[in-house]
Parts: sequence; structure tokens; C-alpha cells
Amino acid sequence: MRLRNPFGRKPKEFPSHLWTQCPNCGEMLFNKQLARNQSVCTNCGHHFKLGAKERLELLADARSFTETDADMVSSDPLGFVDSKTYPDRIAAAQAKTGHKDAVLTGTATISDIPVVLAVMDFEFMGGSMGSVVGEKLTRAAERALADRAPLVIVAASGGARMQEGTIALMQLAKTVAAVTRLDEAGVPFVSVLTDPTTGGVLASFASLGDIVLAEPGALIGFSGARVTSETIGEKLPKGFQRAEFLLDHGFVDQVVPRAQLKERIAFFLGAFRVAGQDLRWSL
Amino acid sequence: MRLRNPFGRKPKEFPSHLWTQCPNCGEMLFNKQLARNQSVCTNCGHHFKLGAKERLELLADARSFTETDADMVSSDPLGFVDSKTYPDRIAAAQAKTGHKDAVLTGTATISDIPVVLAVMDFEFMGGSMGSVVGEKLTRAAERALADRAPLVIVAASGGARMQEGTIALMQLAKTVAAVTRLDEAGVPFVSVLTDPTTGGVLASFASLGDIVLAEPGALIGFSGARVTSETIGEKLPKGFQRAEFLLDHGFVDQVVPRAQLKERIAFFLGAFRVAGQDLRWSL
Amino acid sequence: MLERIAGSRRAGPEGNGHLPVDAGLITDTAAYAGERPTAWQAVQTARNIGRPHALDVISRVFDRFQELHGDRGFRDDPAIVAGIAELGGRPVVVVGQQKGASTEENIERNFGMPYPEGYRKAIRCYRLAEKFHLPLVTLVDTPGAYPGPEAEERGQAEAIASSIQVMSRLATPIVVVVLGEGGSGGALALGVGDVVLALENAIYSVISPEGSAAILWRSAAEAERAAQAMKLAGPDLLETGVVDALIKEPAGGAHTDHDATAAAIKTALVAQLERLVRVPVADLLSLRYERFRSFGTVVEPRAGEVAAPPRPWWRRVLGR
Amino acid sequence: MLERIAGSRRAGPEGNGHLPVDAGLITDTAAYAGERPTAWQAVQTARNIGRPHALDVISRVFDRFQELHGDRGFRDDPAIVAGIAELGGRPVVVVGQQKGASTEENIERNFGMPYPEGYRKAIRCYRLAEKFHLPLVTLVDTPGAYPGPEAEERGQAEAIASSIQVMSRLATPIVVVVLGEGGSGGALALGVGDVVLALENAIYSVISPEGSAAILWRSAAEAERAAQAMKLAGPDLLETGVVDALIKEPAGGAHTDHDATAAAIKTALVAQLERLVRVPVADLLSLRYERFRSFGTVVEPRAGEVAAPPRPWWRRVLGR
Ligand SMILES: [Zn+2]
Ligand SMILES: [Zn+2]
Repeated sequence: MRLRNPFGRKPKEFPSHLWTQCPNCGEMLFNKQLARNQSVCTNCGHHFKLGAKERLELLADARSFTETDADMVSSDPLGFVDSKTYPDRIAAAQAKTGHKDAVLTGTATISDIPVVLAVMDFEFMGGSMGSVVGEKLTRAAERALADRAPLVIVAASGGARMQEGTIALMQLAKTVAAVTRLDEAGVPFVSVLTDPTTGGVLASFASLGDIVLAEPGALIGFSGARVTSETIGEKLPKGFQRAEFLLDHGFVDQVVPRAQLKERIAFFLGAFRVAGQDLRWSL
Repeated sequence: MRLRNPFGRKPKEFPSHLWTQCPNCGEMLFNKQLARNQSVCTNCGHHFKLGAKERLELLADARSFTETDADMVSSDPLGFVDSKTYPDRIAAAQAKTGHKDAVLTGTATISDIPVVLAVMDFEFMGGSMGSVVGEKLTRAAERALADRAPLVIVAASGGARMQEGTIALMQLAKTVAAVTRLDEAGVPFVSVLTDPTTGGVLASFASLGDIVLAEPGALIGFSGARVTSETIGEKLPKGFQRAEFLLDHGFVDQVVPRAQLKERIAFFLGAFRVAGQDLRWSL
Repeated sequence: MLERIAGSRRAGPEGNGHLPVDAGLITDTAAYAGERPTAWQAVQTARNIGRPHALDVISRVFDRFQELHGDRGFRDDPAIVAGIAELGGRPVVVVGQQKGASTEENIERNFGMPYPEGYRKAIRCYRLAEKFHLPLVTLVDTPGAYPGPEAEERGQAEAIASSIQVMSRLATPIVVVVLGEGGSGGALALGVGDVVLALENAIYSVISPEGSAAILWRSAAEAERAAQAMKLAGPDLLETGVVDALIKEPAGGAHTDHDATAAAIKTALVAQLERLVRVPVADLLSLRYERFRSFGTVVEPRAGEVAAPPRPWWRRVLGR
Repeated sequence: MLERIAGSRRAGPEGNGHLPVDAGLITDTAAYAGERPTAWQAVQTARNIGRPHALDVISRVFDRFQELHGDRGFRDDPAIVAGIAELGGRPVVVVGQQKGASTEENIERNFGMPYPEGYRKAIRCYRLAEKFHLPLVTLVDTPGAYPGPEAEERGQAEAIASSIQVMSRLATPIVVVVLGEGGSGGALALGVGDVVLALENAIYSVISPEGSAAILWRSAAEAERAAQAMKLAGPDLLETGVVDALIKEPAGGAHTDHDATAAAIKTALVAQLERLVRVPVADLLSLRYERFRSFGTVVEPRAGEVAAPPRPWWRRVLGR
């Protein structure tokens, strides 16, 4: 997080390993306090990006998460090189985040409801979806189908991973096909859109939840704002492609503050409990 | 048809039993010639309204139409009286049009394809849909289902028949439910919208065709233009609620000139032939 | 099929053992001996701005309501509210038209007049109910679908027709409650159910009295006469079978006591849903088809017979 | 399942007895020994304004094409053409992206960049194909879905996701032909089929070379390098399995001879559809799932194995 300092205080008063400035209201926030508040600004409610591990702590019941496919890593199908090689980029992202690719998947309970849970991490190469993300999400959906357990995916992604070329694009079709099988089988899928969810991830599984929730202020859109802005040759309106914009335009069921997210997901999963469970009407 | 005379000629030169003026281009058209041209202006292509019998001649193969429920008439469930009683209005419409209510239904062939065919007549109380129209259309759809024969309905209606109150409104649900059974069974339904198709008829079966065709220039809309105009307090744009407007806005598959209508319907019915017939791929 | 629905009768006068099937309902206009309000009184009561509107009812009848937004194509229409809630601890989908209780709120809610995207949001939620086997409750209260030019551009007629279509084959029980104004096709788009109830002073009509008067009498001032002629008030609707039963309102009308009104609605909904969830879905769909199929009074001289008027709900259910 | 598709093989080398299953197709990059065009040449050929676009192909490959218009909700998008036509006397549904052959036509067609309503029109026509058991042919040719703000407002991402979803379970055979540019998700929305073919000089990529260069090299001038790195040209796509086979173009490229190009497309379509219509629909859907399921190259150290690359179409079909 880059430290801006509009108040003229010297940066050294607020060393970045201790303090973070809110990009929305400018308030200097003590990192420990920010973490205790689920990375939500205590002054204005701005939702900071959340890493995959913190997200799991927020949503899964304590000690309920069992990771699957934890060691799956990407190969380099195209031998892709830009200013770095693709394997080098992966290695750097693994070192930075401590996980192997941009999604963690597994089983868990959410308020005692067994689910298959997947959380993406934007810190890993912008949460981009390549073979590993696509494969892990597909296996997660297939497990949800086999167990008839609801699938919950928390998206955070800049889109498809360019370094895997058209194979990355095919992950859109792969993940959509997998969640479509859940749809046909009547197994619930809750999609949570967090900051940011854009490009190929939004244009595939993330838009197809039975319930689509978004975090306040999250950037959500198909095209990058830069591309869109260049297309029309003017600046975009304030709030464009934010969660609340998508709510107004009918693409999101609810914008849910982080503090209420777990409870809200649990409510919907409770209402959608699959056949044979007690809360349902006996249809 | 009211005779306007913008050219200053004396009306007696063009007695209305012999001549009709085109409301679009002003041309005086010799009635016999107009009838020979399927009631389309020979000068500008304006499509005049067509009575049910003329419509049948246009669409059904010669001598192929067998009318069903020809004698069904309306009762007066509400004892409705405005400036006239409802039975008096019906009697006047019957005398004017020569049929019992605003729709004719039956079986026919269209280019040798057996169909169930229903054609509405705007001259009968504005083509309004009450119990008789609803019942005859429902029976037509049920017969199409039983025979697995395509259903073709040519709409021409100002909407639901006020004189039957809420019972008329219920005909929307009744006719929709009937064509929905065709949809579930994979039996084709082609809806043809002619001048005018508005209100409850457009808001029910007429919008639900597998293929929706419209005649050029036909007035097609949900609300009366007067109501819409009053709602926004300004004049509506030219072409509002016309067939071409609905085409632009995505509600009509094609605007088809009357001369091509039969052939076009036959093409689609041919493509949709139900199971066991020879043109289909063997799926 | 009726036998299977009538199964609730065989369980005794208490229906399914919880609530009598007619709990809180008026199923016979004999209840109104001499004291039926005029049609115009009904119109005015149904339109009373203080009348309980959809969210007033939802907050009192259901628990844990969570609203769902959007049509997944154009806009979230505030004139239609939809969501998931619990009724007596069990989940249902509820969809209603929402009027305002003030001018500001009415502007926000477009006076309860949905745009096409409102009906498309409703359709989306109907399908969610079907997918997860949740009963559907709809709350009708609209002067009609919005008649403005943008609504025409975005297919008001198509949206209404599609909503009617989806309800007519939705494989889950549906109970419709007309709360206030049941205005034409815009109301019917939420009105296709297995049981259709109405508050006592609700109205349901093919066109507004003003619209009817303007066309038939060429004067909106004749609205009162038109209202009378169209038989749009509760007891009329019971007689024509358009509604299956009326829900009793507090003495001064629903606007005088939202809590009591909601309590009566809740009792009725629970009784109906407890009954309907026991009916196999295929039978429900057949009965729903028959319910709407039977509307209409035609004469066939050759056959020499008049189609029977629809049997009142009460008789349909109990096999009388 | 493969056995059942391979049934066509048991009928002899001529497949179903009409056309060899690989009629007019290149199924092995060995065909390009030493003479593969560069990626950048492919990009330029694929974008040539004189290249046969969807309607050029439709008019030559199919008979009696009747266009269907509109998404039934907002607008008829001219960047997508859809309709019913006959292929060798039998009806099919055809849906394609439509570029212009001139600036005027490109403005009218929005340069082949669909709005959400274009994809929704496509979905409507896919469903018509399924309902009436008509095979579906899609023609991919777009720089990408339109990235303007109205497209965002109306849900470009939702529309693409839904189109992919509907194709992935559409119960009828689907053959996809990439005619020119297969630009990202906007192309894939028409690209989920049982067999995916491409013209020899077509490209298919996750992002445009210019877009990729701007992000990865921070300079659009590096587009040529990006094109090479992304392996977006026909022979690359054959190697990765993204396309099952290439359709041979005339010597100078498809733009030099629309008739010959269309003839090759027609031969390929007829051969594929004759084969696919013999496969039970449930098997088609399983195979379609497996086709897209198999994309991806991952390493699982614990399992000590690399997921196999997708088997080439040719081997999948013939069981080799
Ligand atoms: Zn802040
Ligand atoms: Zn003329």
C-alpha cells in the first residue's frame, strides 16, 4: 500500500509497517486495529482488499477449512516471456503470498452449514485466472455436485491470465460449464464479488451465482476503466463499475458490508438447503 | 374509412363505395384495385387493416380452412351498460362484420403444412378479447397440442374487452397458459402482429410466439399512445409503437410485407416441423 | 386430482391438523348481507395512501426478509420488491409491487407502477423459488404497469406476458394476495397462483375506472359509474371466482391497523401453504391451469349449453 | 461414449457414407512444414476488411436464410446476426458476429463488437435451436465485446457468461467456425461447441495483441511481439486443441476468394453435422463438457503427474 500524506505530516511519523492511510478518507489507520476491523476503515467504512487467508478466517467457521489441491501449480504451456518469464512471475507471486496460485479451495462449514469454499487472492498476479485457478474452481464445483453441498466462491481478479494465452480464455468456458452442472442439479452457488472482480472472471462463473453479493465500493466490470474511457474519449462518471453501480443496474442482489457477509451467506444457504434437510417445506 | 380530400377535388368525384384515400400518401385508390392488392396501397405500400375473412384468404391454402366454434357467442356476465348494453354492442358488431365475435379459429393448411389458425378482426368491437376470444384461442391452442400441429395466430386488437371486467383480464392468463403448454411440448407457435395489436393481447399470447412477425407500419404497444403521451406530457416521436420501432427494440423477428407473409410463415413452420417429419435432422 | 387436494379434508375439519383451511377468510358473499361497500368506496379504500403496502406487510408477516435486487439485464426497479424470507420458520420467496406512503416515497417507487425490468426481476425470483423448492407468495398492489415511453421501448407487454407465462408453469406452490389495487395486466403479471386471495377492500380490474370512463363514457368524471359497472370490488371478485377468498380487514379498513391486517394475512398464508405444499407439483400445475382455463362465460347455441362458471375455491378445495 | 461417436468410423473410412469426417480440414500442423505464417501475418490477414464476414459466408454456405431479430428486452444488435437457414436442404440455426466491409458498414455493425443485447439475441436463438432440434452453427469474428459504458451498464459480463452457459448445456449439436478474429470473452460467448473449427488464418486470443502489449510491455507498439508470445494463430490453436481443425483458405487468403472459402466451410460443416446429428444428445453434452473441461496444464507435485493435454479432436473422434 503506497503511503500518501495529504496532511503534511512527515512519513516517518507513520511508518508503513505500522500504519496505513485510508485511500478514501485519508485517515491514518494503525495496522493492528485495521486488521482487527476486518480491513475496513474505522473512520469511513472503506473496504480494503483482503487476502485469501484473511477471507477464509472471515467466512469459514473456526478450524473448519480443509484445503484441497493445495500443491497444484501451473506449467508454462506457451513458454511465455514478457519482461520476465512466466515461471519467474509465478515464483515471485508465490513468495509474496505464500500460496501456489490465485485461489484457495476446500471444504468448510459456514455457520455450521457444510460448503465447498473457494477464495481468490488479488495479490497473486492480480488474481488472474489461468489453468490452476480454472482447474481448482472446476474441481470445487465438481465436489460440490458430488456432495450436493453449496458452492461459495469469493472472486477477486483482474481477469484471465495473459501468460497462458487462449488456454486461459478456455478457463471461462470450463468454469462456467462446471457451475452450470450445479445449476442443473439444484445445488446452490453463491458468488461474492470483491474488489476488484473484472474481465474474464466476471464474464464467467462469477456472474452466474444463484445469489450474487458484492462488497461495498468493489470495482466490478467487464472492461478495464481505461479501455472504456478511451472508447468514449471522456472521463467516466464517479461510481462507474463500483458495486453500488452494479446494484442499480440489476446485476447484484445485495451490497453487503464485510462484517455482515458471513451471516448473510449463511441465511441464503439456509433457505436453499438441498433436499432432505429440515428447514425446507416438504415439496 | 373516412374520406379526406387534400386535393380540393369534390368528394362526389370519388364516392366512398368505389374509392378509398390512402391515409399515408393521400392517393385515391379504386376499391377493387385495393382489394386485388391485398389492401396494400399501390402507391406507397401502406397496409390497410384487413378483415378476418380476407386474412384467411391471404394465409390459408384455398378451401383448406375449416372453422371451429363458429357459433360461440358471449354472454353478459356483468350485465354491463355504458351508453349501450353489452348485448346491443355485440349485436351491432355481429351485424357489421358477419361473425359472432372478434376471432375466427379453425384448421387449415399453409403451403400444405397443416396448422391450427386463428385470425382476429379489429372491426368487431376493436378486436377486444373477452370470454369468446379467450375461449376460442385456448381451444385452438389445445387442439394444436393434441394434433401436434403448429399454431398461427394473427392478432388485431385494442386489448381486453372492458365490458367483461376482470373476467376479460383473466383471458390473458388463460391464453398464455394455453400457448405455454405448446411451448413445453415443442409445438411451434407463430404470432403475427397486425395493425393494431395493443394492450392485453400484446401483453399475453401475442408476445410469446417462437417467431413474432409484424406487418409494416402496424401500431403495436402496451399502453395507448394517448396515455403514454399524457404520462410524459409531450408528444411522442414519429414511429413510436410502430412495427419498425418494435423491430429496433428487439421484440419482433421480422417486419414482413403482406405479399410475403404466407411464404414467410411457411418457411418457419417448415424449419420447425415437429418430430417424425422428413426435413429435420435426425436428432 | 381434486381428491388429492381434498385429502386435507379427510384429515378432519382442521385440514392438515394445524389451521382450518379457511382460517381468517371470507369465502361466501353472504357474509355481506346488506352491508357491501359501494364499488367507489372500495376504490378509495384500496388506494388509501395509509394502507399497508408490500413492505409493511412483509415486515409483519415474514421473518428475516432479505431483499434480492435486479433483473440481471438493465436495472433494479424499486416498484417491485422481491426477496427471501421465513414464514413460520420456513423459507419462502416473496415478490410484491411497492407503493409509497408519501409523495417522496411514491416518486421513488414510481407509485407502484413497475417498468419491464421490474417484471423481469420478479421472473428471476420466481425461478429461484422453483429451483430451490420454495413456495412463492406474491403481493399485488399497483395502479398498473408504467405506461411511459421508456417502458414501451423496453417491452412492457413482453415482460408482462413472460411473467404470466413463467407463473403459469412454475413448479412450486403460489399464493397471490391482492393488497390494494389490482390494476390490469400489470397486476396480473404477479397474479397467477394456485390460490388467489384479496384483502376485503382490495380491487381488481381490467382497466382503471378513470380509464374505462374516459373510453366508454368519454369523461373521466364517470369513473364512479364505471367502477360500479366493472364489478371490481372484493365481494364481486369472490362471486366471479377471480379471487378464491377475501381476507378480513379491521373494522375501519386495513389502513387503520397494519398489525391486525398483517396478522390476518399471515394466518391465511400459513393455512394455504400448509395445504398446498402437500399437493404433488404436477397436480398443482394441472389445477392452476384449470383455475385460469375456466374463466369465461360463453354460449354455444349448437351445443345448447352455457359453460359453467368457475367453481368457487372453497368448493374446489373441499370437493363440495 | 467415444465408442458411440466412433460408430461413424465403423461405417468405413467415409464416416457416415457421405463425406469423410475430415473433409476439407487440416488436422495436423505437419501440413505446415516450414511455411507457417508469422503470428503478426495471421493477425493482419484475420483483420483484412475484405475477408468474408458472417453474412458473406451465410449467403454462400446456406440457402433460404431468414434473419431473426432482437433480444426481446432492449434492442436488436446489428453486430450479431442470427437466423434460420438450410444447409444441404435441412434447417439449422446460425448465429454470427458481423463486421463491415466498409467504414460505413462497420459503424452500423459497431465493428463487429456486440453489446449485451447482441449476446441475448444469440441466447434466444440458441434456445430456438434446442427447442426445435435444429443444429446450431456459430460464426466467430469479433475484436471483442464492445467495451463502452452503456455495455457495462447493461451487463456485458453477465451476457457473455450467460451465453457461454447456455451453449455449454444446449441440447443440440453445435459447430463453431472462427472466421477471422476470435477476440477474448466476446468471441468465446459464441464459441462453445461440439466441434470448433477455424479458417486457416483466423486468430483466437485471450486479449488483443495491442491490449496485451500495453499491459505487459507498457507499449502498444510491442503488439507484434505479444501476438507471437500468445500463440493465437491457426496452427498454434490446433496444437493447443483450442480448435479441432483448420479449414483451408484459398492461396492468397480468404479475402481473395469468398466463394472458394465458403465452399470449404460448407464441406466442413456438412461433414461435421452429419456426424454429430447421429450422436445421442446426452453423449454430446458429456463430450462437450469434457472438451472444455480438459483445457489447462497443471502440475501436481504430490500426485507426481501432469494432466494430459487435450487429445486432438481427430483422435477423440476416431478413438485413436
Ligand atoms: Zn477511510
Ligand atoms: Zn399510399
